[in-house]
Formats: sequence, C-alpha cells, structure tokens
Amino acid sequence: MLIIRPLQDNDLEALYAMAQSAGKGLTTLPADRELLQRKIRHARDTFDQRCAPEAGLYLFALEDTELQRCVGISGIQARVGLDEVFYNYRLSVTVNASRELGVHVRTPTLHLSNDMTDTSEICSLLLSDSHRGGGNGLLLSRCRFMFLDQFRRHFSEKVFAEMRGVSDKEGRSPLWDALGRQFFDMDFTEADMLSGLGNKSFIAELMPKFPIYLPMLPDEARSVIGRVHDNTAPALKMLQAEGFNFNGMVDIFDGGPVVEAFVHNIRTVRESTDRIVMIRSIKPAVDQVDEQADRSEIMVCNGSFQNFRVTTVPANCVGIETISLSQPVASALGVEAGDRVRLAPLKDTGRNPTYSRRDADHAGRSSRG
Amino acid sequence: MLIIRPLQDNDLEALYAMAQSAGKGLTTLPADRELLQRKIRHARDTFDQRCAPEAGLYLFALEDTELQRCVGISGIQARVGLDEVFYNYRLSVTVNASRELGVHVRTPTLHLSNDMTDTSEICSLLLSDSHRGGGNGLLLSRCRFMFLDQFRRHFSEKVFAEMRGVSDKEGRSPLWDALGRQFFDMDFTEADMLSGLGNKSFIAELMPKFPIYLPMLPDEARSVIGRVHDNTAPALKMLQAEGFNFNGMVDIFDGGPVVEAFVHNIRTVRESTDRIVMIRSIKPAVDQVDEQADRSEIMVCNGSFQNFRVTTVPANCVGIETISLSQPVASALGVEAGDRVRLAPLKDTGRNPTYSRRDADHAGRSSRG
Amino acid sequence: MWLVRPAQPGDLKAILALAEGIGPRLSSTLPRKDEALAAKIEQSVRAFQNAGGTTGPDETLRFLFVLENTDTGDVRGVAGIDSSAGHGQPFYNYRKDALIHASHELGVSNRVDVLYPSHALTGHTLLCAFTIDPELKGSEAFELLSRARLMFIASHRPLFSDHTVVEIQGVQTENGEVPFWDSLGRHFFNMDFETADQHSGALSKTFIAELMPPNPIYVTLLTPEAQAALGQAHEKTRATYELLQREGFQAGAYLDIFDAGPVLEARTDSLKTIVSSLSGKLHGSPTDDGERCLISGGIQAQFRCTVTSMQEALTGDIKVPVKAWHCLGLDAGDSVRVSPC
Amino acid sequence: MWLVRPAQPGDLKAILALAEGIGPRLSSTLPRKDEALAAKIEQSVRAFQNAGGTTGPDETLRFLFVLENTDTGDVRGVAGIDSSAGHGQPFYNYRKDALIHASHELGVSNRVDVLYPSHALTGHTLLCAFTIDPELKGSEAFELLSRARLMFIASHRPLFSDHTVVEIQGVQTENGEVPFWDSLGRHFFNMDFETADQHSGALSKTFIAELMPPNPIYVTLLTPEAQAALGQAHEKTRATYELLQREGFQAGAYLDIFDAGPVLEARTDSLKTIVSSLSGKLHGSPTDDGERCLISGGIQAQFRCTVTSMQEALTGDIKVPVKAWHCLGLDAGDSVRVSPC
Repeated sequence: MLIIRPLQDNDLEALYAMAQSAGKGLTTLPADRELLQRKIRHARDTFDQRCAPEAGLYLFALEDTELQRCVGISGIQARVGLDEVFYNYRLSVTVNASRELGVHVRTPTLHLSNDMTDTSEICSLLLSDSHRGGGNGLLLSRCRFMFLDQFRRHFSEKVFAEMRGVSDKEGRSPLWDALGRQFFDMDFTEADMLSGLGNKSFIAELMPKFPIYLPMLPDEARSVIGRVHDNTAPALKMLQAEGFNFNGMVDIFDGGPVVEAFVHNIRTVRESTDRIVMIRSIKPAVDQVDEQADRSEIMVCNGSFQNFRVTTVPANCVGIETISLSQPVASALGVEAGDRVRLAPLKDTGRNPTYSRRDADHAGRSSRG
Repeated sequence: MLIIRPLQDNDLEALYAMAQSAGKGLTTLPADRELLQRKIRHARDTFDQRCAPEAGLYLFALEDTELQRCVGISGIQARVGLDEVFYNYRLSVTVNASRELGVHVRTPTLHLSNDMTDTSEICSLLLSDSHRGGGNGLLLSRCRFMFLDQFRRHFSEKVFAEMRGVSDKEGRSPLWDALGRQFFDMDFTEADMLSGLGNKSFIAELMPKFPIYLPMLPDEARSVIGRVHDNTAPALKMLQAEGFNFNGMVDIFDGGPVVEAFVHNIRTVRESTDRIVMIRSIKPAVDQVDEQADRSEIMVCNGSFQNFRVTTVPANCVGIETISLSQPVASALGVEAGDRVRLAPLKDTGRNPTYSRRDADHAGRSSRG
Repeated sequence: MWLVRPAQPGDLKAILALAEGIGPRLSSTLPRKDEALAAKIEQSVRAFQNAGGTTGPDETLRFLFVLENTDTGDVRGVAGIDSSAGHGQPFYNYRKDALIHASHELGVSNRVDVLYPSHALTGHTLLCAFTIDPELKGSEAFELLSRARLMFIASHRPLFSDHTVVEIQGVQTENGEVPFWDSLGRHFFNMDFETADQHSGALSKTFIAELMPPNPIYVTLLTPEAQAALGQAHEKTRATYELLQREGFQAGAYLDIFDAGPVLEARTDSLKTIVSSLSGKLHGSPTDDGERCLISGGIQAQFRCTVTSMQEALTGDIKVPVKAWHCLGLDAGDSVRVSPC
Repeated sequence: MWLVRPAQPGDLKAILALAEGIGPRLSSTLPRKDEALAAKIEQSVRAFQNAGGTTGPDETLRFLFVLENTDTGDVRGVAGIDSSAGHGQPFYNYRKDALIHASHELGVSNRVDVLYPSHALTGHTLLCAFTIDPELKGSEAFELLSRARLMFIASHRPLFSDHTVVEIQGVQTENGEVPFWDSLGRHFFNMDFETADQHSGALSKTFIAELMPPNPIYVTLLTPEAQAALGQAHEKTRATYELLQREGFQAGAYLDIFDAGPVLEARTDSLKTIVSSLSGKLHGSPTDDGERCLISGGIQAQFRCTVTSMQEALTGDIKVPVKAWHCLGLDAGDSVRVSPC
C-alpha cells in the first residue's frame, strides 16, 4: 500500500537519495544532508506543533508500506518571506501613447516585487524513479490540497507554486545570462544554489531595483519569461488542471512562472466531500458498479493534523453517505467505523459515482454564437 | 414590463436626466449632452457592427415598456487603453529586511501600472430614482454578464470594474489631497472630469512615475486606498457576490478599488443554462411549484448580438428542458416557440428549481478541525 | 567680409537651402519646412525686438543669427541661442550616474551605470541650431558664427542664464543608424531616429513626456554599440567640439536622450569669449595689420559681429579698419566689444 | 603648543572621553565602544604604516589624527580622513534633482524635486570623524585640527582622490528629533535615528542596502519639517561649515541619507590649504613674531602639524621659532610645508 504521512526523522537517507538523483533544478531540496536534516526537523516541529502553524513547513512523505520506505515527498510552506525577503519579478505592461503622433506602444516590463510575501507555497515535490506512474505523482501533489482544505486557517487564502524555468543541459538559463549575470557576475547554478540555501541578502545587495524593459533584452531571454522547463511541463499541466493560473509573477533568476490559486477554487478542494467509514471484510462484487467507474481511484484522508494520512481506494468503495474500507486501509488511515473521512477523485476521469450529479448541470450546455 | 435592450439614439434625454441627477462621481457619464450623444453613437456603431466588436462600447438600456422610456443604463467597454493610456496604481508591498539587525519591514507601495490595458470593463451603471428597488439594479448589472457569456470572444478573459473611491460631500478626496494635488495642482473634481472626458495625456505629463511609499502619506489618505464610497458599497457587494475580487489595483486619483473576475468564474455565467421556449396562454397553477421558488425571478435572454434582450420571469416558468413564456414576453425577447434562450437566477435566493442539484453536493459538508 | 547678424524673414530660402545641404541631424533645432522655419525666424525677430524690454529670465527668447558674406550677400551659416532651454517645458536629458552594487558577504562590488531621465538643465541658456556651409568648416567664419553668439550674450547678459549648454550630435553610422536610439528609444517611440528628431524640433515636447520610458535605464542592458556611443560626439562635430572646449565648455554627466551625444556645460560668466571681451569706443585704423579679433556692436536687432584686425585697444579705444565700421553699421565713437580670435 | 599627530593605541581613553562629551551624531564615523574604537585606531596605525607603500587608490586607508596639547599631553580633539569613501562598499547619499512635470495642453509646469539614491561619491576622499573639545571651537587649535588633514593630503597626494567630500550634520531639534529621519528613514529602518546612526558607524553597510528604499523619493511627500531640513546644516556645525567653505568646499546636490545634512564637495587640488601651501627647508627664527601659519613635516607615521608664527618664506627657507621644531620632531634643514592661517 502507498500512503501519505508527515515526513519523519528516519526518512533522511531516502530523501537524500531522491535529492541526489533529482540533481539541479530543485533548489528547495538540494542534496545536502545537513540542510535536509534541518528541513525534516522543521517539518517535525510543525506537525508536533512546536512552532506556530502559520510559520510551519509541512512535508509529506509517500510511504510504500511493503518496502517500509519513503518513496516520495511533497510540501507546503505555510508562509514565504517571513525571515527573509521573497523576490519575484512581476511581468507588467508599460503603455506609452501619443495621440498627436498616433503612436501607441506597449512595453512588457519586469518589476521587482515582494508581493508573494506571506503567501503559502506548495513546493518540494520529489518522487523516486521506482515509483513513477500509476498516479503516485498526482497523489503526492494533490494530498497537499486535501491538507490545505482541512486546515485552511493555517494558510493564506491564495497559494502558489514556483515552476522551474527554462535552462539548457549545462544549466545555462537564457534570462540569467541576459539579466542576472550582468549584475551578479556568477553562474546561474551558483546564484540559484545561494538563493536555495536561504542566503538571500545578496539579492537585496546586487539585484537591479528599477524596472527592466523587456525590449532591451535579447529575444532568447524574453521568450523564456513565464515559460517552464520541459521537465516541469507535466507538473504545470497538473497544477493548471487543479485550477492554478499564471498571473504574471516569475522567478527573478530563470523567469519560470509562479502559478497561483485561491484555496477555495482548487479542484481537489472543490470536489472534496465527506463520507462515514464502514469496515468491510470482502471485496465489493464487480457488478455493483459500472465498468468505467471501476477503474478510477479516490483519495481518502483522515482529519488529523499530527497524524495526517492519505491513501487511495477504488471508486466503487464509495457509497452515497458512506465509504467502505478494508481493515488494513482503515488502520493505515487511523480511522474506525463511524469516523468521518474526506475524499476527492485522484484523476480527472471525467465522471465518477461521487460527482456525477454535479456534472449533469453542464450536460445541456450547447455552443451558441 | 421591464426589458434590457441596446441603447438607442432616442434615449439621449432620459440618459441626460439620469446623469444630471447622479451628479459627481460618475465620471464615465457626465451630464454633457454632446458627450452622451457621442457615447450613444459609439454604442450604436458597436451593436450595428460598424466597429470591431473588440473595440466596442456596449451600452444597455433598461426600458419600461409601459412608459416607453429608458429608466436605466449599464455598459461594457470591450477593451480599455486602446487609444489612450489607462492608468491604475497597483497596491504592492516592498519588503526590506536585515537578518543581521533583526529588522523586517513591509512597506505598502503604490506602483503606477497600465496592466488593465486591453481588459474589458463593466461600467456606467445608472438607474432612474423612480425605478430603484425590486431587483432592477441587479438586472441592469447582471444582464451584462449574460451578454459577456454569450459573446465571450469579443471580450477579454478577465473583466473588471472601477469602484468609486472615498470622497466627502464637497467632493474632496483624501488620497487626492495627499498625493495627486501635490503634482497636479488642481481639485479632484477637475482632474476627475478631465480624465472622464478622455483627455488623459495630462496624466502622462504630470503624474509621478516612481513608486509611492504609503508610510509617507497621512493616515487619512492611506486609509482610503482600496475603499469604496459609501454610496458604492451596495454595488461592490453585488459584484463580490458575483465573484469579483479586489486584487490590488486602485484608482490613481481617489484610491477606489478595481474589482476583477474571470468571465468563467462570474456567478451569472456559471449559473446560466439553456432552455427551449414554449409559449403558454394561461398562467401556471400555483400548486405546480413549491412556495419558495415561486417568489424568485429568473433572467431570460435571447442570443442576438444586434437585438440583445433580457427580461425577468418567475422561476416557476422554468421546466427541466423548457421555459414557458407568455406571448408578450416572448415577443419582447424576440423569440418563438422552439427557440433556445439562456437563463440565470436574478437574485441569490439560496435555492431555486433550476439549480438545486448543484447545491446538493455541498449539503453534506460538515465543519471539522 | 563675414558678418553675423539677426536672421530676417528674407533669409528663409537661404537657411532652408543650408539645412537641406547638411545631414538630417540639424532638424531637431532647425526645422526643414518652409512654414515651420518661417515661424522660427519670426520668433527670432520678435526675440530681438523684445531683448531690450522688461523681459524676465522666465520668458524664453529664441534668437537666430545668420552668417553673411557682405561682398556677395550670400547667407552661408546660421546659429541660435535659446535663452532658456526647454522654453517653459522640460528640457530632456539622460544623466549618467553610477550605483555600487556590493555584497559584503560575497565580497563582490559592482559598479552599475544608470541613465536617469533628467530635466536638470531646463532653463539653462542653450546654444543651438549651428549650421554652416561645409566648405567653411574650421575657417575664421566658422569661429565667427559660433562665437558671435557669445558676443551677443556678453552684450545682453541679463537675458541669459548663469549656465550655458550645447548639445553635440552623437554617434551615427554611415548608413544612418544611431546605435543608442536603436537600443533604447526606438522601442518606446516606435519610429526611426530621424522621425523622432524631426518631431523634437517641430512640435511641443509633450510627445516626449508621453513616450519616453519614465524609469531609469541600466547601461549594461544596452547593446554594446549603444554603450560605446554614450557621451561620444559624432566625428563630424570635431571642429565644433574643439572650438567649444576652447571656450571652456566641458562634457559632464548629461547625454542627449535620442543619440546619447554629450551635452557640454559651462558657467556663462567663465566662457572665454565673455571673460576676454573688452568694450570700447570705435576708432579708425589706417592699416589692415594687427591682431585678428571678433568685434561686435549694436544692441538687440541692430546687433552685428564680424572679424577684423585690430591695431590697438589701449585706453578703451578700439582701432579697426573703416570697412569694419561699415560692416557693423557703426561710426567712430560708437560702443563696440572685441574679443581676440 | 597644539600638535596634530597620528592617533596611537594609547589615545583610546582620551578619544572615548571626547566622543562621550559630544552629542550622539559623531558616532557614525567614530564608534563609542572601547573595542570598536580600538579597532579603528589600529586600522589607522596600519594606514599610516602603509601610506608610503605601493597602495593603489583602490585600497582604502582610514587615517585618524589627534589634537594634543604638548604642554599637558592632553588629547583634546580627533579628526579623520578616509582615502576612499565607502571603502569598497557603496557610499550612500541622496542626490537632489528636479524633474519638470509640464502639460502643454493645460499650460501647467511644475518643478518636482526628487531624491535619488546615489553612490556617486563612492571612492572620493572623505574628511570625517571631526571631534573637538567644545571649549576650543573657533580657536586656532580648531582650525589646526581640521586643516592638518589637508596638510597631510598635500604631502601624500597620490594616496587620495581628485575629489574630497565632507558630510555635515543635518537638522536635529533640541529634544533629539531628526525631521528628515522621522519623515523617511524611520519607516524603512524601523529604528530611531541614533540607533541607525550607530549601526552606520559600527557595521558593514549591508544593512543600508537591505533596508533603504530603492526607489527615488518625491520631496513633496515629505513632511514640511523634513522638506525644510533638506541640505541644512545643524546650527552647531556653523564654525566647521564656515571653515570648510573658506577652504573651498561647496554644498552641491548630495545629502546625507539619514538626516539630509549637506555633503560638501571640492576638487582636492583646489582646496585652499593645498593650493596655498609651500614646501621648504626648516630654519630657525629668532622671534615669535610673524604671520601665523600651519606647518607640517614628516611623512606617514611621523607626520606632525602645528601652528606657529613664521617670519619669512623666501628662497624656500622657512623660518619658525625653534620650539616649533621640537613640536614637529624635526631639525634645521628638514623638509616642511607651510600654509597661512
């Protein structure tokens, strides 16, 4: 069984191995044992409520219960920019027009911004190569939204994710070469690493503070602003399906997009419903449900802060008021018969028993003109 | 009967009378016959497709068919900032922090922005005093969203409204006095009028271009940024209920908020459905529908661009696939039996026959922790 | 002889021909259309009329002088003075300044050059519109035309500001490309350099307020060609530049917003012509020998300036050949001002 | 006699006592903690040692001088020179400049004053840390302490920059309020003026880069009190200010970022002490009569400067009373430099 649970101290080696194989590009989780240890400690302090929930770092592990090993990780930082200054560029437009001359020019412009300060960030998604596919990435990503939904008061109304921007195989970023390097006099990877280590005062010291007019940058640099690295395209697609939008904020180094969503608009949150747990001893008969629904999986989570758990069950376990779980699954989730659990579909299968009524409203929608 | 239709040339006098009684504060429709005539002509060119739909000004009249007179107006400008430069301040935050000294300061900052350029604006809502109440304001406002929904391709994905900011009875704006006046050396009403007349190059010439750090402004000025005039509070509330949010953009003169929404998130749009017209000759029996639904009203619109019409009918006219309209209503809408019309509830009555299924999903939501 | 005198409506054709014979760059202060130029001459005529009045330093006077060959009557050059740069509107420049971006922790210290939009030279007296027949470049007539303006300033000092500035044409390639414009201005003005330059001469400067990017510009983001052009004078301007340097003009932090050419600055009262000029009474000299010098006389519309040889200048008596008297339209005993070449 | 000489570790207590006796403002260049001050003296000792070496203008030397009463051995004043302001980090100032906001159509033209963050004075030589027993203000000793630094610069000119600047304390009310700080800096630094000022003296300037608002500031949005304080010197600094003006220092466009006090600027080679100073050989004078002048001798750590009367200075011979020789630690025939008081 695969189950989501809070990260633990003994996950360090598994985490280190994953960080190592991820290589560059994941600046929030560099392959640095001491730093990872610090992150785990912060996460433990958060779940054990030794730090304010609003200042917490929520790291979730995907555990393979057979292997008894963490095979993936994902996280939420409750607030960014609390101890350090959090920078983005905001892609804005400057319009200059002269009616007298009939000239009207729009100049895309980057403004240095701290506007994401105090916002919750979803971050640090890593999945072991051995466990790619089968919706495990989705589970790791979307379990966070179930947590966000359950404990909204600890998070900001809006959450965001920074997506890795465009760079080549050698780690060269076109935007960095055209802009950052002019001011920092170092390689992108070095700057990115320094920034990832939380050492951000050099940004305040070296960063250009005045707006950057994009037409002054070479085409190659301009074209990557707001674009993601090819490796990150699937993650972006997943977040977009979840309701995240690009709203003009980009990374100051590589121009990667920030995508954001209001918690109440996130699909997982919108589609979540409650059910009462029933424990069953036998598998449901196949003919109880239609074939299509049979294949889809449902995420189920308990309502615990300290011992938060999520796993998936087949959709045909879900009834109108109840959900029937096997005893091992119920134990893994730490719930008993009669407890309330929360569920959401794992994949966007178009239709599943829990949600069919909602979709019906749209069935009559015809295209007109 | 009250019906929404495109504004016509002969509405000028009614419009002038409404503009006069509205007084200051409605800068897009000043009581100036020539200017109003120009607006009507622009609207006529738009509906008659003599100008590009994307550059159009869509002005709708609320006609009292008994009085044969326009008793209200509302509008959509398909794109702002096309011929002139459209300015806002963006309320942003500047964070300065020194870890060494343990100082972390957030400074709210106004940045001059042209970011609403090319966005659709809903504007110009005016209702004759004689017709206030009874949902007429709602109809005038929300009919625009039905139009937006039907002709989305002519509008931007996001639409916005500028809300009137705080000023006192004499028309003094605290933000203007603290900021604008320092640079423009004129009264708020004069600047507002100049701007309303479309003469905006003086803004480019006189406006401060560098960011304004709010702590440098007096409390009185700071406190009105993003706040609406008391008279505008109901309109703001209506738009918020419709799904519009304040996202940091404010008016450069009085600090009034800009509220914005993606078209697909607007409640009227989300709640709209299609029905086939049936013409009935007798009223439906009261016992056909439950009492609560009976009281609620439904907006119905046709699908015509040039002859767009909206009116309201009782909710009990709505069936599962059809809507039954009396012949006068069908005629007013310009539809016949078998035509498809679009409907949306006029008020947020919590529940109505058309939408009850959607709400059901949320019924099981319990509060947990 | 060569004579510098106020421009007259009758000089229109000759000035137009001159302006057409030269490159495009002049246009920013000298229009090339009949009507606009006629208006400019008319403005100058009014300025010379008003120059004796109660005009305060707030009102801009825009003087236009021509260089005439008195033997042939040909007009071979033109030059101007604006008493107050910007004439009531902002006078736009970039001010080049440096910020130091240093990180103590990283041990890095970078010098970051920035161009700030500036109006600091607004209201300074501006020498402008200098245009001369290329054949005369570097000649005595060339010097006369340029410096006659300073003789005029010396004789009408209260009309002018304490600082005087001159814009020098910046770098332009042989095929007409202006690297600074191509790297910066073109993106915002959406027109070619020549068009912008023409507008700058012909219209109100409102279009600059409307179209110029309001924020400072990082030099490092300009193209290398544009960076190289900052503060560089066009090679054709060498003679002018050197003459102005001898006068005491120096390039400072200010650059032209269109081509990044240098703006030369000087304290008006320190200019060599003004410091070295002497007033005296006109007397005849029997010979053509003597030191060459500029000599001017007459006020306002009667102002004339020429080059002559001068024999002595002791005791306030200035002895020059009588033909110079005629050229200046003066007689013995009239007040004149001289300055050595 | 009064003597100015390099500060020594043994001067620590005396300097500390001086700094404590004066207002808080000094601290920005003179720390008031034992340890920090000891480090600063140590830094100065090294600077005097290195002053003869191959040090280029890139390396900062931070000299500290004391004013000693040779009769009592008391130290009654201290003054410093930083060879390069900012010493490798930015030297922060505001540069006051004006933009013209004009609308042609409305016929409006407004002058908008703007404060730009500037590092333009980074690397200029900075006179700093001037502190003197209040009893001596305006006396000959006062002039000696201030100008001795210029005598040192004259004798060690290659170590210093072409421009020299001095920061003058700005307006502060009797109850310690600094109007400019209260209107601007306080909002961003979130500390009172004195704390910021102390940090500025004691730490690296990283905190300024981190906390100072990066964008230009509109003067019109400052409080009226802060606007009135722009470029105004604290009344207590009058004697210093006047002395520096006599030297040729002028207030320009630069202001202190904390209190908006003026930054005085001068071309190093134009400073009166440097221009007027003469080198010569030391000779005895039989009398105490003669013109009062500063006299200095010795290089690097041996540098000494005092005030004496001088009888003649013809033919390069400088005749001063023998007690001045002793004070300078020199003998007949040694090279000295004099400059009239």
